[in-house]
Amino acid sequence: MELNRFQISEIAIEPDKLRLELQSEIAGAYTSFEGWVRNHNEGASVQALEYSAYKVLAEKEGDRIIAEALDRFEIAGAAAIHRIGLLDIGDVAVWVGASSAHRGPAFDGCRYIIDEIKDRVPIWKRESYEHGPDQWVNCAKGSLA
Amino acid sequence: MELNRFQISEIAIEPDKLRLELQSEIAGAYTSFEGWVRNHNEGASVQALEYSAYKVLAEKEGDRIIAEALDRFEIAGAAAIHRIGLLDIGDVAVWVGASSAHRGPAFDGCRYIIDEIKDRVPIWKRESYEHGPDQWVNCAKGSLA
Amino acid sequence: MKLTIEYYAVLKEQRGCSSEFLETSASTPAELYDELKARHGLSLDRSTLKVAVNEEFAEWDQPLKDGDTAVFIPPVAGG
Amino acid sequence: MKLTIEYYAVLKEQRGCSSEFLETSASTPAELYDELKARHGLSLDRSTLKVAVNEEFAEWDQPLKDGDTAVFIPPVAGG
Repeated sequence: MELNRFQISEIAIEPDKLRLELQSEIAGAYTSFEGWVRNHNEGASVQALEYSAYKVLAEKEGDRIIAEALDRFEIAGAAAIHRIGLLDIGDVAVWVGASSAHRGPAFDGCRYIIDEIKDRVPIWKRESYEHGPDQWVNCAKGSLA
Repeated sequence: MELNRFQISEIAIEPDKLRLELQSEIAGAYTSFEGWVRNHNEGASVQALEYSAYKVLAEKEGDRIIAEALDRFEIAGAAAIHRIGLLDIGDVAVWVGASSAHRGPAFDGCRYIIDEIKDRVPIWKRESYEHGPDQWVNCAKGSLA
Repeated sequence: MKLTIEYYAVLKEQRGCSSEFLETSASTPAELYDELKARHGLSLDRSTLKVAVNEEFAEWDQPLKDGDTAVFIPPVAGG
Repeated sequence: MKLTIEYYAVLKEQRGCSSEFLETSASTPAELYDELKARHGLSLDRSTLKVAVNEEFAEWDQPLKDGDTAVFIPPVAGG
């Protein structure tokens, strides 16, 4: 886990270790975001899900997002990591952390990074439901019959 | 550590344990804030600091803030803890966590709680500097000669 | 009327103690603080403080009763 | 012109493979996707996709060169 980098990970995310990377003597504020696998999505009961990524481009684009956050907000450091593979309910799918001298930029930077990850980074989610066929989230026409 | 409560603690804050309290099957988003003891404040080099609290009222007011956040934002759960006593550079002074189905309320709720804590909860900070006398932060006329 | 006063932070330091029992003729927190400020040379203006009576935030002009506990709250600095 | 195509997510499932070499006369990613969509019955409209060429996001109308690798990117759903 490197500071100011975005990483795709095939193994479990450990937020308590990741936050240590962002500690510095000038940082007085730290904000983190975690995406957890829920047991439902838009009304359907989710049993499991699988994330996949176009890893090379995902890490490039994620690095760009973090660089943009460092440029736009007064943050001391930031990092993010996204899990791929089969996940269970409760698993951490994504973690974002940002530190800064004051709390405003830490919140704004962290939120910017997760918003942009969800919008731009080539990662896909395939959900398995209690009832009905598996589905690729956001690909309505791509549902598996 | 209880869910939806604010607590004053005389022992070190352990964020990795606290976040577990907020996990639930419906929560897909988790946001945390930590205040870390910095090595400077408004240009002065800080060597150590001590937090003190009017504990009974601090915990009542903190609980009210969390209840307000639960009322105003679509969050599943929230909690906060503030350390008192002598702290060193890098120590966690305050931790806030909020979980929700979606990320917007988790960010907004977490930020509301820390903003209100800093504004309303009877906790005070006494800083020791490399140069100059100790000072009670925010009490300009109360600087110790 | 006998009251308990608790002191925190800079006020505790200036008063030199964390609580005291007091016989007073002050009928409101405002009168009480003015009395204590004059007697002990407390530095903070009342306008910068909040007050709590019996473990709840209170108004400066509410009547005090025998046995009440009053706490003057300097500007807070948590977080 | 020979190209490499990589497939991800729903496109990989529909195509039934994760990459292929292809001899094509398509001169842009747009022409290439239209060709593949028709041949393999891919469900996604081009308007819902992005495209990457040689590991960078690209324009639909930029010229393709022999040896390029093209990737069509379905709507993302990270987080």
